[in-house]
Amino acid sequence: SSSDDDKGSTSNSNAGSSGELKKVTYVTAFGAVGRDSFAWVAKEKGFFKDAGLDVTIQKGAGNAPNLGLIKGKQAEFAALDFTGAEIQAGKGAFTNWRAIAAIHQQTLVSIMTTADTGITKPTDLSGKTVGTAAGSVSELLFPAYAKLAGLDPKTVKIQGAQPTALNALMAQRKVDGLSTFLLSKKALETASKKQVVVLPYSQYLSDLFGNAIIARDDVISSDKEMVRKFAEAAMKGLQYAVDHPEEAAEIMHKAEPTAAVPAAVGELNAMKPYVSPPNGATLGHLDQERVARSIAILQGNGLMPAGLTPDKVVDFSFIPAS
Amino acid sequence: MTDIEAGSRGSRVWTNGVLPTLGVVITIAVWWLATEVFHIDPFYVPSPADVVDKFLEMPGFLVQESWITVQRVLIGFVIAVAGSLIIAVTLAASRTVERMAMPVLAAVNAIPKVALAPLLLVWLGFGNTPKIVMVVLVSFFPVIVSTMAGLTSTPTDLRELARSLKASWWQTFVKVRLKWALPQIFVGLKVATPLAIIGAVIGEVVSPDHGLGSVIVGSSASSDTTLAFVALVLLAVIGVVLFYLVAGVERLLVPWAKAISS
Amino acid sequence: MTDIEAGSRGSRVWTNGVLPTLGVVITIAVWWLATEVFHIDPFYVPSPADVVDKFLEMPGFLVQESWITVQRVLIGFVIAVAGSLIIAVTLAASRTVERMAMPVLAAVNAIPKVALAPLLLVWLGFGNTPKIVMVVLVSFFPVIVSTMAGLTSTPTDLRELARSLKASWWQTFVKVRLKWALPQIFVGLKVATPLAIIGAVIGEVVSPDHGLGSVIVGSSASSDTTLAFVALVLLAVIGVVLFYLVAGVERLLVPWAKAISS
Amino acid sequence: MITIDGVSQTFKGRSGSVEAIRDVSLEIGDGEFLTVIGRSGCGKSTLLRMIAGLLKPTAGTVSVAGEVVRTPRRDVAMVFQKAALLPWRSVEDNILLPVEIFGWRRSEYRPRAEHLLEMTGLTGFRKRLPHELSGGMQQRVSLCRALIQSPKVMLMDEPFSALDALTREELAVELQRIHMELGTTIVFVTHSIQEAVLLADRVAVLSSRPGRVRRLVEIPIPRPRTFGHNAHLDQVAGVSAELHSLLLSDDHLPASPQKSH
Amino acid sequence: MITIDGVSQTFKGRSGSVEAIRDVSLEIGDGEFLTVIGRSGCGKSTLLRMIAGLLKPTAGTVSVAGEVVRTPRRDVAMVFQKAALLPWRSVEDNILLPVEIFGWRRSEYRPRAEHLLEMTGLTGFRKRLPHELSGGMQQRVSLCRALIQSPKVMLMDEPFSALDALTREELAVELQRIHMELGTTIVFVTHSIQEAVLLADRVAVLSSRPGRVRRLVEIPIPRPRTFGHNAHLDQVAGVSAELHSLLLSDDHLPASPQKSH
Ligand SMILES: Nc1ncnc2c1ncn2[C@@H]1O[C@H](COP(=O)(O)OP(=O)(O)OP(=O)(O)O)[C@@H](O)[C@H]1O
Ligand SMILES: Nc1ncnc2c1ncn2[C@@H]1O[C@H](COP(=O)(O)OP(=O)(O)OP(=O)(O)O)[C@@H](O)[C@H]1O
Ligand SMILES: [Mg+2]
Ligand SMILES: [Mg+2]
Repeated sequence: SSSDDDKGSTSNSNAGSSGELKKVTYVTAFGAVGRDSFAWVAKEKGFFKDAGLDVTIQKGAGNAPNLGLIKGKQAEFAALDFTGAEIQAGKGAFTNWRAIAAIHQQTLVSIMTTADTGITKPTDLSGKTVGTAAGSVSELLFPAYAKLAGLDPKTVKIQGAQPTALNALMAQRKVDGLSTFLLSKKALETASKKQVVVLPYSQYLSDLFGNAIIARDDVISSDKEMVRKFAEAAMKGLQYAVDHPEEAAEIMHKAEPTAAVPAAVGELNAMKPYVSPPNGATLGHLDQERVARSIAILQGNGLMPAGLTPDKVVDFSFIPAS
Repeated sequence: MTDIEAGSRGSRVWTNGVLPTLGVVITIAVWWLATEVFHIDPFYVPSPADVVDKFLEMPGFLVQESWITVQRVLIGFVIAVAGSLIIAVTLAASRTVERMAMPVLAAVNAIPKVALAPLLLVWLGFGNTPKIVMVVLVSFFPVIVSTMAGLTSTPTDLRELARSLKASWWQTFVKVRLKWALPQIFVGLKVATPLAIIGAVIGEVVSPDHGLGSVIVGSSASSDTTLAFVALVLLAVIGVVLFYLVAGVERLLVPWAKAISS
Repeated sequence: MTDIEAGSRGSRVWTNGVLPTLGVVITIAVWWLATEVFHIDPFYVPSPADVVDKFLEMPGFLVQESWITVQRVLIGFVIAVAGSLIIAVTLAASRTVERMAMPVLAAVNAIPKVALAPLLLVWLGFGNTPKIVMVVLVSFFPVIVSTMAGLTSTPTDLRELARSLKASWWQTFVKVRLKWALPQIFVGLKVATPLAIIGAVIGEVVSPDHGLGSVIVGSSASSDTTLAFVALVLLAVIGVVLFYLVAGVERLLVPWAKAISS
Repeated sequence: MITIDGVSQTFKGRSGSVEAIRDVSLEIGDGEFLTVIGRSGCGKSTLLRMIAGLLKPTAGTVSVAGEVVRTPRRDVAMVFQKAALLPWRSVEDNILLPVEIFGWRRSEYRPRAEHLLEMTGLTGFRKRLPHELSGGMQQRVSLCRALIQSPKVMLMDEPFSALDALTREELAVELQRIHMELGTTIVFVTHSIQEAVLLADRVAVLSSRPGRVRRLVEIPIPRPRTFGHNAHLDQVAGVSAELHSLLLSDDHLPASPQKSH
Repeated sequence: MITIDGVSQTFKGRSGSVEAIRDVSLEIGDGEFLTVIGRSGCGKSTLLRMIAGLLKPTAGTVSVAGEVVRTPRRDVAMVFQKAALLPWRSVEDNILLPVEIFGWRRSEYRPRAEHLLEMTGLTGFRKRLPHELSGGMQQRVSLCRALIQSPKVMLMDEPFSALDALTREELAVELQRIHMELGTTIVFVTHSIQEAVLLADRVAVLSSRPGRVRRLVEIPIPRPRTFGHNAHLDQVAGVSAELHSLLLSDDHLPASPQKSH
């Protein structure tokens, strides 16, 4: 999709090295939205090219398809929800990948509701209906979250629905709250025209990561240097994107006209706090301890069998030391 | 191409019982072989044995969910068929109405129904209604198109006969045109049946509460491909059964159609 | 019910041009009125004006994406039709094959294709192929069923004529059976056209690179309902155009069908 | 009973138009038996369809019982040139179709249907479907279907064409009986000059395309007339010869359709 | 040329079976003109279909030119009782259908088609579709379609039934000419005794259902024979009367189909 633009920029700035550019395919987490805009930024700003890469950006369609694309060797790199990917790896479904950088240090899954429901804390959800994308990570994580937040998950009715229907359901008060990514807050505000209350899961599940960039393991073993360069370039792009949200949004909009600029800017601003690692570690850092704890949480809540170890989902050799 | 009809009892059992079973068995065998020979990852395509094992883990539950889906399919299908027949008759009766309505129907039909899911959910909520509406939305068009084609293909001599008897519109319709159209209507019904099933599944994926669609959603949540395949196989079984049910009704209602053609 | 054909130029323009336009205009008017009168939130259903405005924000891009979808639809549709015709002919030629294959086809057809999307992605990756495969998967069945119905409905006297001339199987097929089946095949084609469009969109939603399906994905990712509606309207337009294209080809190929029926 | 007044019919088709009937005027009396002869393609069926109200004349009017015919009438029954049987109905049900459509009681008419079947030699085929019948048998079914209506006017388009000489004669006798008993007005198209003469009060000879009434011949033989070797053999032979030469004096087979505009 | 040896045909249907033909044996010589008469439904078409190889006899065999008939042969042409025209083909294209199917060159046969059209009075209708023709015109097209094949054997099932007396006579003359010129063996089913006598070398009279050969009548009138008022009028009348009484001596119209098992 973006390879045409790519050719253009190649010939403009760095014609000499164009012959050596290595072609790789990267799949975004979901379509072209704010949280994924950094890929286009890295490409447009020449970060990938500087790393010797000619990156084709493909729009993803969620965890399962993205993991499928990695498994089917249709792509070298992908972004996806790390927690969901951990669960799938834990179940032995997809194992030919390792995370190489974190996009969001914390899970973005949150309870969202409108102010008029009077729900301000997790325990208010008791006896209420929560809508969630059927089969999503947020649905899977809800019991764990509820328990930690002192709420009996059995007292909450979980209503699965198609993701695109969630905001409408909330706005129409067909449900009392949503369990979804907090990045859709702005969209929910637009839909409901009400103040939106956000209760992030990360408040109780602070060890879970949000999105991460993964690489195929055979790519890692065959060209470690390239993978490292890719991760670095992507993180450079991420940094640039959160620092210049408007520009990032414009860059993405140029490549993908359906991506609305204001929405992307809103997302980038909303995700900024989640991007920087704690303790001043470099961007993209994946803490081995936290990964281990996140696995423990998922196993402890019966979301996957025991046996997964952090090194099976993360290649820590790419993680910049803190 | 032979003149002698294969009419004996034995050959009937052969053609209507053994051969279809054979076809299904061969398909399953090929599937099995493929998974074995090409070492297809069971995560993508589990072997038939895995699927059977999975089914036997929770047969009661799966049968119950299947039944829920079947009910939705049937209700929606009946509504769709009834509605389509009425619409088709109206369109076939008035050229003006037909010319005005047909593009709208074609347009509505070309819209991917999944995209309407949010609307359906917001307006109809959860439960059976949105699924049934989905079934209707997905399966009405083939019945309309085929019924109209059938109704407008009455041979001139039969139409003249009805006219010469001064049969009322309704009499002509029931005794001549509809009867004549039946074989073609059944083409529409046969095409609509699987669509109805898919419609129900779409509905159940959009607002998963029960049914095989929600089993598929659940299985994808837990990356349980085998369970998803169990659901798909059950849907396929439902598809075949409903298809042959429709074909059976056709045999009952239009035995003469075979006789006047070869 | 009149004998006198409405054959004058003016009335042709009326029935084939003015009436359909009128139908579309009425639909849009009702849509508009509904959004105005019931104060429907544009988040759910934007007004036609909003949709037009949105379209005019990026007409070039949208037309280009539509064109990509159309290409996929057309390629897939042609493949599906060609394949279906071959399959239908095979099935119509041999009762044994028909009895064996039909349940398998009915089963395959009843499986929701979206559930197969991940498989397609793994095997076929990005680009046009998975979308075209989806188009084929979604639209083959109606053509098979209707073609088979058409091929097996040749009147006995025409079949006997061909036999008495000792026409080869192929001659009988081309000169008699296929010709006779054409009106019914076109029923299948008309039903398959919108399905092909939906198939392309499903493919594009599953691996969104280009096309209106990916516009829908993009719009839902940024909660831009109006953009989604623009895509839906464009799909509807494509649906209508393709439907009438098929109907036009039908008129060209089977002008006689109308003449021998009323 | 039937007044045909300056009736014309021109068919417009893709490849030019065909003038089938030109300016035909005829007066058919109540209870009259009129036979129509004329060369193949001269417009006999077209004329009948116009009388039946199935086809609007492009010029002129047809009246039946004083009323201008615009749509078909229930007291006019038509026997089509092709049998036009409903393929899904058994022989008996095909015959009872008019009964059903007129809203009469089937049970009341079943004996009559039975009788007609017997008369036409179809008794054993009551429950068969049309495709199991021979051509002549189908034609007889279609005849029964018209007879069961006991119509005031019967328009018969070559009703005996597929029947053997004997069946033809037997049915002709029956038809005369019905004609006389019920006073039915009958317009009967045939290609058999002998049949035309033996059945008719008057014979209308149509010229070849465009069909015009070439001659109206009175047949003053008393009824009931028997076929074969009857008393009026000479008279019949004479009229037959006359009709034959009338047809003959027409041009050779008409070659091309009249292309108007 | 054609040997029919102990042929029977029983149709099995839902409502019992019908014995259409029982044990018919016939020897038809090379170049012979055989006409077949018999009551409607007695199995004439069935017999023709068996000779044509369209229907397998339930007992007995048919041989043409020494070979047992199992499938249709290209040197045998059939004129069906129903016109069986392809509704999407123009008159000319319908006539040229056998030419196409036999892989002959259309251009070579177009003049012949033209000639046949002229002979049957259809010239102006070359480009019309069958539904624009009258019943008799359709029948003539179907006749032309058989004639264009110049077959060795021609099986004709009431080919003139929808034609007027004159056209009938003209075409009968043509048919005799073709028969004599090309030495075509012709089996000709008709309901007209006069036609049967005037065309045939021999007339086969079938009994009513189940059809058996009731009598074979030789017609020793020298050819070419003319119709109407010819020299052998007496002879013709005599044979006609004989045939008539043969048919008559048969039972009344057969009532019910033979129900075997
Ligand atoms: N396909 C069929 N199925 C069942 N019965 C049939 C079939 N075809 C013919 N028959 C029966 O066989 C008998 C002979 O039919 P056939 O058509 O040979 O008669 P025919 O002598 O040609 O009569 P006609 O002069 O009326 O054309 C009839 O009683 C008919 O009912
Ligand atoms: N529907 C039609 N469209 C065009 N032309 C027609 C149509 N019906 C009849 N004709 C033409 O009108 C003329 C008269 O046809 P009609 O059927 O009345 O003849 P007919 O006298 O009944 O002949 P036949 O004795 O062969 O049945 C024919 O030349 C025919 O081609
Ligand atoms: Mg006629
Ligand atoms: Mg016959």
